[in-house]
Parts: sequence; structure tokens; C-alpha cells
Amino acid sequence: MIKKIFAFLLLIALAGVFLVVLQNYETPEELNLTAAYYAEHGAEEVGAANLVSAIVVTYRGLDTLGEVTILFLTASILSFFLKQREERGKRSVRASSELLRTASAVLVPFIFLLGAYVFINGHLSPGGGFQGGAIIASGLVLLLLTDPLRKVSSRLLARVESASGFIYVGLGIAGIFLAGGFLDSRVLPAGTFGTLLSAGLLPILYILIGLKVGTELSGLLTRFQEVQVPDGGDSPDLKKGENV
Amino acid sequence: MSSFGSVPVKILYALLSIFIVMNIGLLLQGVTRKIYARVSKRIGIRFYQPYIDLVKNYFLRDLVSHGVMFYLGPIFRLTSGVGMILFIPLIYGSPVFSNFSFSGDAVLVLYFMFFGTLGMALGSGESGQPYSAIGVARGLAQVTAAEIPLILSFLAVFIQYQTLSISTIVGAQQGGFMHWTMITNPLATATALLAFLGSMMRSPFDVVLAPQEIPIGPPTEYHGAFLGILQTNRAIFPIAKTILYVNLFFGGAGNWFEFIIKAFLLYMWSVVVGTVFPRYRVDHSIRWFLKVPLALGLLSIIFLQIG
Amino acid sequence: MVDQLFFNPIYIIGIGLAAAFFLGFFHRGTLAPRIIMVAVTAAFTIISLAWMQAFLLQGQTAEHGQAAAQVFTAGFQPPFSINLRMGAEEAFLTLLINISGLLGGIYLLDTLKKMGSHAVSVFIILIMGMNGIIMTRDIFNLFVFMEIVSIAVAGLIVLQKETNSLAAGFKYMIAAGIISVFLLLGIILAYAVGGSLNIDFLTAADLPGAKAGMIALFFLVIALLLELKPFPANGWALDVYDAAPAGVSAILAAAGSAAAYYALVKILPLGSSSHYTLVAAAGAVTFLGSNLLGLKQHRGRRLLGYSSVGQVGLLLIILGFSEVLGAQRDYIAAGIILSHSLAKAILFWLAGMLKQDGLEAWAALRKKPILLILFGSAVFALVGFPPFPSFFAKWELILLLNGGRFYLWSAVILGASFLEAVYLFRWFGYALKMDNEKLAEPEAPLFRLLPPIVFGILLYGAGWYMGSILEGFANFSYIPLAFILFLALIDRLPAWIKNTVSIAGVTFYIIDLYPRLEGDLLRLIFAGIFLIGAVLTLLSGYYYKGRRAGFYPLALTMFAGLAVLIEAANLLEFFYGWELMTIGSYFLLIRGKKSMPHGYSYMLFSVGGSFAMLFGFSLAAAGAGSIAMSALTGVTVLPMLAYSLMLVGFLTKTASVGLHIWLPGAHGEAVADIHFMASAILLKAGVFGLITVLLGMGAEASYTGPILFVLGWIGALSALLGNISASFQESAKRLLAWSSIGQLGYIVFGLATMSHLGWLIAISYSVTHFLYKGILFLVIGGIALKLGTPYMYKMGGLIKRMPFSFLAVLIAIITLSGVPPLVGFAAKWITYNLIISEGIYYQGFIVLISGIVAFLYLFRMIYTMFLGQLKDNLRTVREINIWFLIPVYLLLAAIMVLSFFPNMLLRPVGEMLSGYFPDGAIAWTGTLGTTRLGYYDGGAIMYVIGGIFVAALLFFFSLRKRTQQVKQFNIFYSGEAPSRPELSHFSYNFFAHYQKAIGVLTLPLVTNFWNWLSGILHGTADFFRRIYTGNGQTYAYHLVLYIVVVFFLQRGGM
Amino acid sequence: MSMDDIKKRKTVGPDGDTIEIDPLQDYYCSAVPSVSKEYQREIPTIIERFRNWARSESLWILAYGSGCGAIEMRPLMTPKYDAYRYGIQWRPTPRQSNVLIVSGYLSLKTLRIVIRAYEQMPSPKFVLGLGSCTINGGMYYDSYNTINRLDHYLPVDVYVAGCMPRPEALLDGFDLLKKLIKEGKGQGADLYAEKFTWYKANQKKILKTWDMPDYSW
Amino acid sequence: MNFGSLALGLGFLLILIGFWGLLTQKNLIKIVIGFSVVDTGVHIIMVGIGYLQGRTAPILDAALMQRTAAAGNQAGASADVGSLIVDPVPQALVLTAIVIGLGITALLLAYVVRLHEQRQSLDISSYEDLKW
Repeated sequence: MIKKIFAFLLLIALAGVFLVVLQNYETPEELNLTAAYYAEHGAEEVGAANLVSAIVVTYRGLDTLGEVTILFLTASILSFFLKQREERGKRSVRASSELLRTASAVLVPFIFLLGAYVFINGHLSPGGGFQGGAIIASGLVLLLLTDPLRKVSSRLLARVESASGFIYVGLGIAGIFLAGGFLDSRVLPAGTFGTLLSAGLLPILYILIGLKVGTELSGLLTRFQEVQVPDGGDSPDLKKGENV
Repeated sequence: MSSFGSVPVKILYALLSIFIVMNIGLLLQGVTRKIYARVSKRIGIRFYQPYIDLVKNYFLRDLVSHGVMFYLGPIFRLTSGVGMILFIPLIYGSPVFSNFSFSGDAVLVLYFMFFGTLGMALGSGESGQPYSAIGVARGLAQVTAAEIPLILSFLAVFIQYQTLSISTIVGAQQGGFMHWTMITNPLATATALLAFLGSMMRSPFDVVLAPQEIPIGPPTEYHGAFLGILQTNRAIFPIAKTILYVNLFFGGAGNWFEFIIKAFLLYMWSVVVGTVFPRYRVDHSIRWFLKVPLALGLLSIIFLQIG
Repeated sequence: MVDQLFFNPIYIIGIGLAAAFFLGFFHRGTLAPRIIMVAVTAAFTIISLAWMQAFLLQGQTAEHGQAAAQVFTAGFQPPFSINLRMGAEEAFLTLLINISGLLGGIYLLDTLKKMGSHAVSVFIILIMGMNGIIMTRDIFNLFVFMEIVSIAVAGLIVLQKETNSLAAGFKYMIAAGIISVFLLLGIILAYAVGGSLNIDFLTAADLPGAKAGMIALFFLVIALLLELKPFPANGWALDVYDAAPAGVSAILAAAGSAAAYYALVKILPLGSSSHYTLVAAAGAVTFLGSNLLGLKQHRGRRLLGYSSVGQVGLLLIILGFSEVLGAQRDYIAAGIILSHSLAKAILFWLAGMLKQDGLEAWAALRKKPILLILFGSAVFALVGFPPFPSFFAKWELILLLNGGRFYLWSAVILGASFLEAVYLFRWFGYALKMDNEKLAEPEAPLFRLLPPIVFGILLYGAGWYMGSILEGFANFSYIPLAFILFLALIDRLPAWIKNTVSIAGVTFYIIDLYPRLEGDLLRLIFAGIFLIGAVLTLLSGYYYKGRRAGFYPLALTMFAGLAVLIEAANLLEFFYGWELMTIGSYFLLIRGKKSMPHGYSYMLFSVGGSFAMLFGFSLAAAGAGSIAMSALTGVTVLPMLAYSLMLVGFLTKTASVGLHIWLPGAHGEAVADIHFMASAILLKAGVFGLITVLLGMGAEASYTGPILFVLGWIGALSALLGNISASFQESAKRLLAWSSIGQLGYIVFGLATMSHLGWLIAISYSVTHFLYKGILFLVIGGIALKLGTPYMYKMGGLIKRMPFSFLAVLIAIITLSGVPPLVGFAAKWITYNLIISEGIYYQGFIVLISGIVAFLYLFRMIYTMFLGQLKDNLRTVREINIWFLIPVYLLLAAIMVLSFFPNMLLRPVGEMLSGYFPDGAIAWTGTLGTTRLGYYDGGAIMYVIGGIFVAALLFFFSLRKRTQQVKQFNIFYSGEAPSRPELSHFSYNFFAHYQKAIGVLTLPLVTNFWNWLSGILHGTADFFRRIYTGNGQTYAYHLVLYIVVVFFLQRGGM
Repeated sequence: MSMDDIKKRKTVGPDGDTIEIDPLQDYYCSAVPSVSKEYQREIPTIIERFRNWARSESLWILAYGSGCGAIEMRPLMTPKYDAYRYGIQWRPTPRQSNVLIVSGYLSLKTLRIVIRAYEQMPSPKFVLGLGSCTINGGMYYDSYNTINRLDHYLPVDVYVAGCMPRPEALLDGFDLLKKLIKEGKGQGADLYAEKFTWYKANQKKILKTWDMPDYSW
Repeated sequence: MNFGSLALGLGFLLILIGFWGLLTQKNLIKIVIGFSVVDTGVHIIMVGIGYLQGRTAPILDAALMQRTAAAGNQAGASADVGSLIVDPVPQALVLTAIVIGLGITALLLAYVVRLHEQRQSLDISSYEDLKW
């Protein structure tokens, strides 16, 4: 209890800090220097209609690379951290509902398709590699919800992930020699503004990112799936005999 | 001040000084013991008894030696006594009886005292006699305590006269007893007199010898001619000490008569105290020296500084 | 110039990520991932190295100068795209990180093998991420890289899957999450205000000018600060250091701290001076708090964590004082970072080799000496000893801080450094001396051994380089050090060869040095004491059969330090020599069997003293504007404090009262010839220092009065305490040790009088103390060595077995006690003259009675050892080793010569002193010296006393007595016969009655005081470290609380 | 000291070497006393006469009481008898004493001590047997534990008979001793040296366990 | 009322709520959830800061071009897209931030799984072995 009181007092103080922030924060009226530059030159320099994508993939490509790296890191860590043990017994899980099974069977292909669409069109419309990857991963979630014992080939996921990551970095380095610098998307010609094959490397990069993010998120999920408490564990929710 | 051309002459005079002082010392011993006996209503020894004892001891036939240091110990002791006599100007104004005082001042005399103590301690130490060692330990402890007021009183004198030279100090006291340090600096003199008691091996500070307890302390194993040497020194050394005090505090001695009188009186001071007071244990005597005499000594210096 | 095509910094990121992603194709167990890892980190290192080399060249030839390189990503100019920078600082830090990565990777090879290729890629990404933090110029990108590093670390923590590691990792992630939240807030607010994410543009945007900008900055700075684990919001970091695999902790401490530090370095210019102050304050609190709490820590890894956190605190202080430190900031920071990173990595790596983690268990290192050497190097580097970079860094730091009048700050720095030294040396002591029989041998295959060894070499190399580019140290002669290195290399040879080589070396040095010192008698005398003493001690070293591993390099280190003291051209060199000597002497002193607690306290007092000295020197230099030795003359900045501190520094070495408690034990347990070095020679270094300072101080200024008054009393009381305590010792060596305290007390007293005679005493005592103490130490030490015990009551009657030793000791103690006719008396005589002519009666009186007290212990020593009853088991002992007797008799000859001709020493010294103190000189006629007060004729006294002695002896011989030589039981024993020699040897508690009377003076008040102080410190540490409850939530609470408190403090302050 | 203390024993030196100790050999001087030059001379030289005078006028007594007769020695120091005036003094150590007064019966235990004390006195030295017990055992003549004739064990110069003799008798004994010394007859020490084997045999015969060196220097 | 400020306030509120969970809940998973809430709050703030009142998404599609033209006509000059869109940068940033948050959350959960495996407990106070 005393702990809660202290926490409460601390949060009051923190709220005070935030209040000070709010008091001093002045809502901007205009775009600032950087944003204005992007608004003005983003289209012509990068050739992407979606300015956010232009920024994400090109102007701040290094951030994106880092972000992909973080996902990769997390997946890698989980892969040796939550390593599946051989001695894990069979898991007994409650059967999924009819509704879920049917829905997933119908929806999952569409979800994957949507994901692919989102990252392929990332430079033109809202969305992008991350969003697409996340959508793909959500499809996997659905699959796993339907059949928690489904085996997902983590080997395949890892291969795709590594390959896309490697190519991504490779293209980035190519930018040093073929264009203005690391991760410069102008290795390929800009193309026609607003079309699918425009904005230089951007769509390709976004596809790679999408693949990578998708596989990484999926990888994460499968890792967690793999370490579920096996039968005979102390998880109270699982009752024996109710398995599929 | 010195020229070694006159070395043989110097040596002759030195021998003469030693002879005189030794006789004075022996006689004083005899007389003292006589007085001591009279006080306790005895007839007492013959006043020349110390001579006989000395002769007898020198004439005992055999010596038992425990080793080189044991052998040399008494020699060190005697060297110290004789050296002190020779480093002190005995008679004021007499170049003859100033002997070797050209080679050092009062500080030399003060520190040369320890030469014999050290030698004696080493000699008796080598005898392997544990009681000797106990005696030496007591003696050193007590002497170091007694030295504290002693050094203070000497310092007071040195400060008063702004010199370390004994003859200069004596010179400054000439012209009547009102010039004596005893009068001009009574506190220092009192301190010195109290400290004097501590180095005379008399009651109440004679637990060093403590006959019977640690048979006789440091010289337990010494006998025969060794003892003779020690006795010789015992005749000389107190006189040397006395005359140092006389020089520093009591106007020195202009002639041998004055010398004898002053030495006698000063000597008697320790005798009288010794007769009256019982023995202190070592830790008692150390504490005692660190009380009254130390306070007096510090006072004497403080007075000198403010006065 | 660096070829951008091959060494483009972006390659670090590119190659790193490509390799990491590529590793996804591999499976666990194959060798390839690890080869790739080593190759990649090596490539990183080469790139950094290429840049570093270019920047280093810049310093030397202007036309080949290398400007900082900017790398624009995406082909757009900043601020619109992210750019990286590779300047000198970045090159340095990335090099450090990459080497750590390379070696750390090698160290982790087997762990990584177990965990598979994913772990390898995580490792590569970690290193890449740290590089990114260093290079990036974009705050959001910085955030990304920091998160990469955080997550990678969180992943690597669990390479070792234990509950503790998991818990630590969880706490770490929570903390990292909270920090990232505030960092993001800061970034986005900064963006909102500054309109850019680029650091350089944000700097131009004047964030502090805007109201919200200040808050943005606050969040940025506090988040980066928290990333640097400020005390007390750093419990999570300690857990990580503690629980992570040692190899990972090593990289974290070495590279991680450097990266996080540099992130803050980049951000801070955005802010105003108040942010610098904030950082400095946080650093100070961290440095102090963390090191204080480290005191109670008894597990190695966690202690390393405390220390790491502390060192980062120091970096924060340096950063916070950027303005004050100016151009030197990077030099100082580099020095600290180098020392910290290299040393910490070594220590963590060592920790990884041990099976147990208790501090005591580090004794296992002793089974592999190379590890112990590495440990020692690391500890000394952390505390800031030469020749390590931190020494120079700390020097510059304190110098500049005090130059800028930031006294309190430098006091805090030194205080905290001292606390660090307290636990580091305690720990090192355990490693050196604890019983290690039951401990398993450290597991050190080559791949684990290699990294710490390389870092060890780098540590020394870096130290050398840092020294060579520091102004004031550039002309320093490294020849003696090279000689020491040579000795270290030939350490496998037998001792006598090394001994000969050492003697030849020192002799050559003396010949080389002499012409340079000619005419400067003061230095010549001390050079003589130091170096002739060196030859003599080394001469006695021939007694040693066998290898005597490690002795010669260390002994020569000490002598080299002493030689540097003599030759020092400026304060830095002086201080350098001082510290060098301290190192050497420390290792020499702890060679004894039970010497550890004493060696430890020696070290603490030495470190404390040298810090005081450093403070004083820096004040002096601040006033003078230069570090030349002349800066000590007439200090203008806080002169009283400056001089007092310098004096305190030197008084620790002279073991004066209050600062003496290390000496009896340290010297008492040292081996014979080392004891000689330590006491007869080493203590004189302190005297030399005092002389140097006092000469500069003079006696005219108003502040000198109190200083000299106190100094005089310190000297007098040291003399008294030393001598009285010596009387009550049972161990001969401790007795001599206390005696040294007393003797040094005379010297200090003499110096404090600031008069001709006083200094004459001091210098002549320095010489004679060297002579007679040399004899005593060698003989007593030789006997203790021979008999296997220093306890006097176990000896007795040795005169029969060791007559030569006895004679030497006899002469020595006569000299020491100042009894005429030997030269010791000269000093007593001058003391009287001094006391009366200068009117310092009370101090003088204390000094004089101490001289009398000296008789007590001298007699006790010579009696209980040489006289009395010879024990059963000593009946067949022989004379001490001839190699001890040779130097002893050389010293003895010197004493005899000086006794006949005291003018040989006193006259030239007097003439030299007349240059400083013209009044009160002794006038010399032959051997007769005359002062205003008295006179003293050494030669005549010798002749007269010798004459009397010979005459008395002749008289005695003339009696021609039959002499029966008898044996030891032929004594009068109350009619009984002694049964055993040990029962009739009066020796134990010799001065019992004396103790009864005045033992109260020897109550260990000083020891109690220091124990009390140490108890308070430890108690405080124990109380405050309870904030680290181990609960992740509490740590989260700490973090948020820290933010809130600092926020309101800063707002309140604005 | 017991017999155990003079048995050979072994000890280990500081270097680990074994040292064998033979206490009688190692700790005691094994020389025997020798006869002085003066003893062989028929007529004492002048200087020897002077020495003898000095010796007789300065009798230093070992302050040691072996039996009940010791009670009679004390009054000699009091004003009534004041033995000091005859040059007699008491010394606490045999090393500095010339006269050993065996004051009464001598038990075997005390005999051992007396012998040792006597041998430690520097020669010339004198023995004064006080009381009948030292002459023939007196009332303890048939005791299992006392000796009967002192001069079987030590050379006695003067006997003072009586049980107990008064202090006056003791003074008379001193007077006699002085005379003997002055006449050159105070040669007990030489006698002891000369007949050393006889004395030793007697001593060893009565003292069954002889646990000391033959001559205690 | 400005939507941007509203988002800011909302974000701060979320942060506080999240912290409440983080600091008071004993259950490890709830703590992670608390962290997620905090993280979300920050993301909302980020987006809120990029928001400009009355503007549209920064996608230069046909719709935006029309508005540009319309605005240009009103102003009588060639209007800038910059005056019509919200700041794209925070949106790009928040994308990264979200992913990073995801990574942290995933890792935290992995830790929870492992910790639970060790002690069969989700109480944070069960894991206090390392302290002082």
C-alpha cells in the first residue's frame, strides 16, 4: 500500500512535469524547415507520392535500417533465447471454434495479399513495408489462433528474412557507388511520378522491408508459440482431454 | 682552544684530576655511610672502608667472564665516568682542571653520561643473568623518566645564559651567590635537584638495585676486579654529576675546597632524601617524575619566556 | 589522407548489418559465423584504425591534416537526411569500441558457439550499434542506435541462462524502456522546437532560447544521462554488470560506456551551461556515491559494476566542465576512457575466468601470474597511477579544475577516487595474498587469455602515448623504464644475474647522473641516499638463492621513481616519480608473508597523500600559471591550503604522527633488504618532498607561521610516539619501524623550524639515519630471515653466534642514540643549539626527551637479541649472510669516518644551507664546530674517549687476572640452576613497568580514529546501498524519481 | 632443576636441522677449579700480606640463611652489634661475597644450594660454620635428611659452636676468621680445589641425584 | 481546442496510466502491459506534435493536388503543398518508434516467459536475488 502511495505521489509529480511541458508547448502554425523541404522537394527528389515513405525509406533510410535491425535482433535473440527444447511434450490445446477456423481459411490468403499490396504500394499510398509486414504477420496470428499446434517453418522464415535483409543492405551499399550515398534510392531511375514503378529503388526496398518485417514478426510469433507450456504444465486454463 | 702539542701534559693533569676526584668520591662514600650509620645510632663503617673494599675487590684472585661485552662493560662504565670528569671544567678559571672540556660543551657531558649506562647494560646483559636485565630495564625506564625534568632544567639554564658552554655559564654566575642560578632561576634549580635524585641510585629511586629481589640488579654477576672497576666509577661518576650541577646551578667551584664543599652538600641532598623516604616502584617513580618535577621544569621555561 | 573508397565509415554499418543478416543462413555449431564475426570486427577495427592514424598524423604534420569526414546517407545534405561523422574523437572511440568488439568477440568464442549463429549476429549488431551511436549526427538516429544497443545487450545478457541473468535482463529492459520513453519525448519536443533532427542544426537553432526547448533539452539530457547510469538511479546497471556473462560485461563497460558518453557529448552543446552543470553534478554524485557504496561490496563482478558506474561519473564531471577544461577536455576524457575501458575490460575478462565471484576468490589468479599482472595493471590504471593514461588525465583535470577555482569539485573527484582506491586495493590485496589452495585454477584457454593481454599492452602503450603528448612531460626520459622492462623480460633468469644487471644499471645511472647534479648539493645528497642506497640494497640481494620472481623490476621501479624525483624538471615529472616510487614500494612491501593488511594501509595512505599532493600542486600551478618546479615558490592561490596539502602528502610518506599507522606493519613484515629500502631510503623521499615544498614556501609569508607550528608539533610528537611505541614492540622489525617514525619525526621537526640549524639537522639526520638504519635493517632483517622470526623473545645470546652482526648493531645503536663519540651526537648537539637559538622550547623539549626514550628500545633490542640466553634451537645458527654484512660494514665505515670528521658532512651541507638560511651557521675549524652557543669537536671527542677507553682497558689488563670463560648457565640463580634458556631470558614485555606508567601515551588513538572513520564510511555505504533492493520496479521508480527530482531542481535553479 | 633438564634433548633449528643439546656440556662450563699460586708458596709475599689484610678487613657475607642460625645473623646489623664497623657487609649475590655462613643444620636440599653458592663465590673465599649442627649434626645427627659434618663437603675455616651461638660468638668467629686470613691461613678455596675429587665424591655420595655440573662456576 | 494539444494531453495521460501499472503491479506481464501503454502514449504525443490544425496527410496523391490547386486559386498564386499537409517527419519517426517499442515488448515478454519457467512465478518480487 505504501508503495502505491509513493507511486501515486511520484506520478503526481510526473504529471506536474508534463503540465509544465503542456504549458510551454506552442502549437506550430507552419511546417518547419525540414518538413517544408520534404514537402517541396520530396516528390521530385525521391519520386514517391507518399512523403512519409520517402522519408522513411530514403531521407531517414538509416533509421529504417536500424528499425529493421531491431526487429531482426529481437527475432534473433528470441531464437536462441526461447529455443525450443527437444524434451517438450505434446501440448494439448482446446479446439478452436468453427467460426475461427472457417474465417481463417477464408481470410488468411486475403490478408497476405493485402499485406503484399500495402508494401508494394507503400510509396504511393498510405502504408509501406512495415504496415504490410505487420498485416502479413497478423495473418499468421490468425492462423496460429486457429491451430495453435501448426508448425511454421522457422527455417524458411529465417532464410527469407536473412535474404531480404542482406539484399537490402547490399542495395544500400550499392547506393554509395551508384548514387549519392548509402541507401540512396536513386540507383534506379525515378520513373514516372505516381506510378508503381517509380521512385527508384524505393518500392524494391519497401518490398524487402515488407518481407523482412513480415517474416520477422512471424518469426517472433512462432517463437512464442513454440515455448507454450506443454501438457502437464501448471497452466490452469488447459484441461486435459479437450484437445483436438 | 686545544693544541695537541701539550698532550702529555694534558694527560698528566687529567690523571691528577681523576685521582683527586676519585679520592673525594671514596671519602664522600665513606663519610656518607658513616652519617647514615649515625642516623641509625650505629657506629658504622670506618670512613676509609671504601678504600679497603676497593683494594680487596681488585685483589680477588679469579675472574669469571661471560663474554666480551661482559668483560668490556665495566670498562665502558669507567670510561664514561672518567670522560665526564675530563669533559667538565672542574675548577672555574683553572686551565689545568678544565682538562678536555675544549672538545665539547654541556651537551656533550649530558649525553656522555649514557655511554657508561649503555656499556654497563650491555655487559650485564651478556652475563645471561635475567635479574641483571630486569635491573637494567628498570634503570633505563627510571632514568628516562628522570631525564625529562633534568633536560628541562638544563634547557632552562641554557636558555637563561644563552650558551651551552659550561665555563661560560659558570662565568656568568661569578660575583657572589646572588648570581648563582639557584637564586636567579630557582624553579630550574628545584627541577634539577629533583631530577638529580633519580640518577643517584638512592632511595626512593633505588628499586633498580633492589637487593635480594633481583639480587643486586645490573651488576649481579660482576665480581672481583670487575666490581673494583665499577666501584671506582661509582666513586667518580657521582662527583662528576655533582660537579656538573654545581657548575650549572651553584656558581661552580673556584678552588678545590669550594669544590669539595659544594659536592659534599649536593651529595648529601640525595643522601638525606634517601634516608628519609622509602623506595618507589618503577612505575611510581616514573609517574612522580612526570608530575611535580615536570611541572616545575615547564614553569621554569615559561617564566624564562615571559620574564 | 584516408581513402574514402576503402575506409568509408558507413562500411561499418553496412558490413556489420550485411554480415548479421547473412548469418541467418547458418545454423548453430558451424565455425563460419564465428569466423565472420572476427573478420567483421577486424574490418571495423581496420577502418577505425585508418582514420585514427590519419588524425594522429594531423597532430604532427599540418599539411597531411585530416579533416573530420562527413558521410551523407541517401545522397542528401543534412539536415534532410541522416549524416555520420568521422572526426578525431569518433575515430578514437570507434577504434576503442571495435578493438573491444574484436577481442571481446574472441573472448566469447565458445559461449557464442554454444548459442549459435543468431547470437553471433546479435554480437555483431551490438558492436555496429555502438559505432552508430558514436558516428551519427542525428538525434533520432542516435535513439535508434541506442535502442539497437540496448536490445542487443539485453539479448547477450542471457547468453548465460540463470535466474539472476534473466532477472537482470528484465530489469535492464524495463529501465531501457523508460529511458527510451523520455528520450523520445525529448527528441520529438526538440524537433518541434528546433525544426530539425540534425544535431548541428539543432545547435544552431538555439533550443535553450525557447521555453519548450529547455524542456526538450531536459528530456534529452536526462535520458542520455540515465543511459550513463547515474547514482542512485542505476541499480539495474549494476545487476547487468553482475549477471551478464563476463565477456559481455567487459564490452559493456569498455565500449558501452564510451558510446553512451559520446552520445551525451554530442547532445550537450545543444543546451546551455545549466545542462553542463547538471551533468557535472550528476557525475559528481555518481562518482562519489558509487564508489562509496562499492566499499561494502564483496563480490567481484558487482564491485566492477560499481567501479564502472563511478568511472562514468568521472567522465560526466569532465563533460560538465567542458568549458573550463577547454581544449584539454578531450585529452582528459580520452585518458579516463582509455584507462577505464581497457582496465574494466581486463577485469571483467578476468572475472570470467574465475569459478567463484567472491573478492577473496580472486586469489586464484595467483596460480597464473600473467593474470595477476594484468589484474594489478588494471587496478593501478583505474586508480590513476603512472604510467597509465588516467594518471595524466587526472593530473590535467585537477590542474585545470583548480586553475578555474573549482576546488570543491576537484576535492570531490579526489575523494571519490580515493574511495575507489580503497576497495580496489583491498581487492587486489586479496588476490595477492589470500589463501588460494582450495580455489580452482582460473580457466584461461588462449582465446580468453589473448584479449586481456592485448588490452594490458594497450594500456601501457596508451599511457606512454598520453604522456608523450602532454606538455611538460614530453621530454621525459624513458630509459630507466626501458631498463625495468628489460629486467621484467629476463625475469626467468636466476637472481644473481638479475642482481648484477641491476647493480650495473643503477651504477651506470649514478655515473650518468652525477655531472648533472654537480653543484646542487641538496639533490646530490638525496641522490646519494637513494641511489647508493639502491646499490647497497641490491648488493645484499646476492644472498637470495633462486629466481626471486618479480623482485627486480619492482625494486628498480621504486628506484627509478626516486631518481625521477631528483631529476624532475616540473611538478608533473615530480608527481610521476612519486607515484612510480609508490607502486614499486607497494609491491616490495607486500612481499612479506603477513604483509597484506599493512601493504593495504600503506597504499591507502600513499594514495590519499598523493591526492593531497596533487591538489596542492594544482593550486600551486594555478597561481604560477606553469607547472615548473618554481611554481612551488610563493604560491598565490590559497597558499595555506596548497602548502598544507602538499606537506600532508609528503608526511604520509614520512609516516608522521596521524598518518603513520601503515608504517609499523608494512615495514615490520617486509623482508630484510626490502625493509632497508623501505625505511632507510624510501622514507627519505618524503623528506626530499618536504624540503622541496618548504624551500618554495619560505618562512616569510603570514600563512607559514601556523603551518610550521603544526608541522613542528607533528614532527615532535612523531618523535615521541615513535620512540615510546618502539619500546613496547615484541618484533624487532616493528621496533625498527616505529623507530623510523621517531627518527623521521626529528627530521620533520628540524625542517619545520625553517632555520639553518634545523635544516642541518634534517639533512644530516637524513644521511645518518640512512647509515645506521641501513645497518640495523640489514642485520636485524638478516637475522629475522635466518631465524625465521622477527620476535625478539625468541632470540637471545646471539652475540656468541653472530659477533660481526653484534658489533655492527652496537655501533649503529650508539650512533642512533646520539651518545658521543659517534656521529649521532652531532645531531643532538645541533638540536640543542637549534632549540635555544630559535626559541622553540616546547617542541624541542619533546624532541629531546624522545631522544632519551630511544635508549629504551635500543637496549631492549640489542639485549634481547644478542645478549642474555642463547636458545636451544639457535645453538648452531651461523653469522648472517655475507651479502648482508658487506653493505653493513660499508655503512659502518661511513659512520666511523663521519664520527672522526663530522665536518665532512656538516660543513658542506651548512655552506649549502647558508644559501637559504644565512643566519646561525656553524663555524668550522678543522673538526671543531662552533656556534653562537657552544662548540663540538668530533675528532677530539673521538680521541679523548678512545684514549680513556684504551687506558682503562690497559689498566684492567695490568691486573692480570686468571679469567675463566664460562657458559650461559653459569649464573647466580638464587642457588638454583637455570633449567632452560628460554626460562631465564628476560625479554617478553620488557618494559612492563614503563607501560604501566606511561602506556596511556601509546593507546592507539590514531588507529582508532582511522578505524572509526572507516567504520563510518562503511556504515554509510551499507546503509545507502540498501536502495538497491533488487526489485525491478523499485529501479523503475528510481528512474522516474530521478527525472522528476532533477526536473524540479533544475527548474527551481533556473 | 630436575634430572630431566640435564638429559640430552633434541630440538629443531630455524633451518629445519635437528640440534642435539647436551645441557651439561652446552650450558655449563665443565672446567674444575685450580689451586692458586699463593697456595703453593710457603711464605706469603709482602703484597700478598697486604691483600690478606684487605681481605680480612672487608668481609662481604653472602646474605643467606640455611637454617635456624640465620636468626642470629640479623642482630649483627643492628646498632647493638653493628658488624659494619669491622668491615663486614652483606651482599645479595655470591659473586660479590667472600664469606659463606652456613647457619645451622643443612638439609640435603639446602646443601645442594650451598655447594652451588660456594662454588660461585670468587676466591679467596671463606666458610664459617655456625652452630653445632654444622660440626657434628647436633640434635639432627640421626636425621635422614641433614648432613652431619659440614667439612666433609666444603672446606670450613671457622666453626662457631653452640646451639644456637649468640651474636657475640659469631662476632668472635669473625674475629678469628680475620686473624686466620691475615696469617695467610684462609685458604679454603685452594683446599677445595686441591681435594676437589674428595669433596665431590662426598657430595655426590650424600646427594643421590647429582643434577648439576661438577663445579658450578 | 487544438487536436495536436489534445493528442499531447492524451499521450501524457496514457503515459501516467502506463507508469501507474509499471510501478504498482506485481505481475510481470502487467508490468509489460504498463510499459506498452506508456509507449503508446509517447507515440500519440509524437504524432500529435506533427499535427497541424486542419491539414491533411502528407501523401501527394490526386486529392491533394486538387486541394493544392484550389488553395492556389484562392491565394492567387501557386500554392505550396507545404501549406496543406501535416508534418510527415513525426509520422516517419513514430513508425520507427513503434517498431522499436514492439521489439522491446517482445523481448520483455520473452523474459517473462523465461523467468516464469525458472521460478513458476510472475511476481516481480520473486526475482530480487541480485541486490546491494
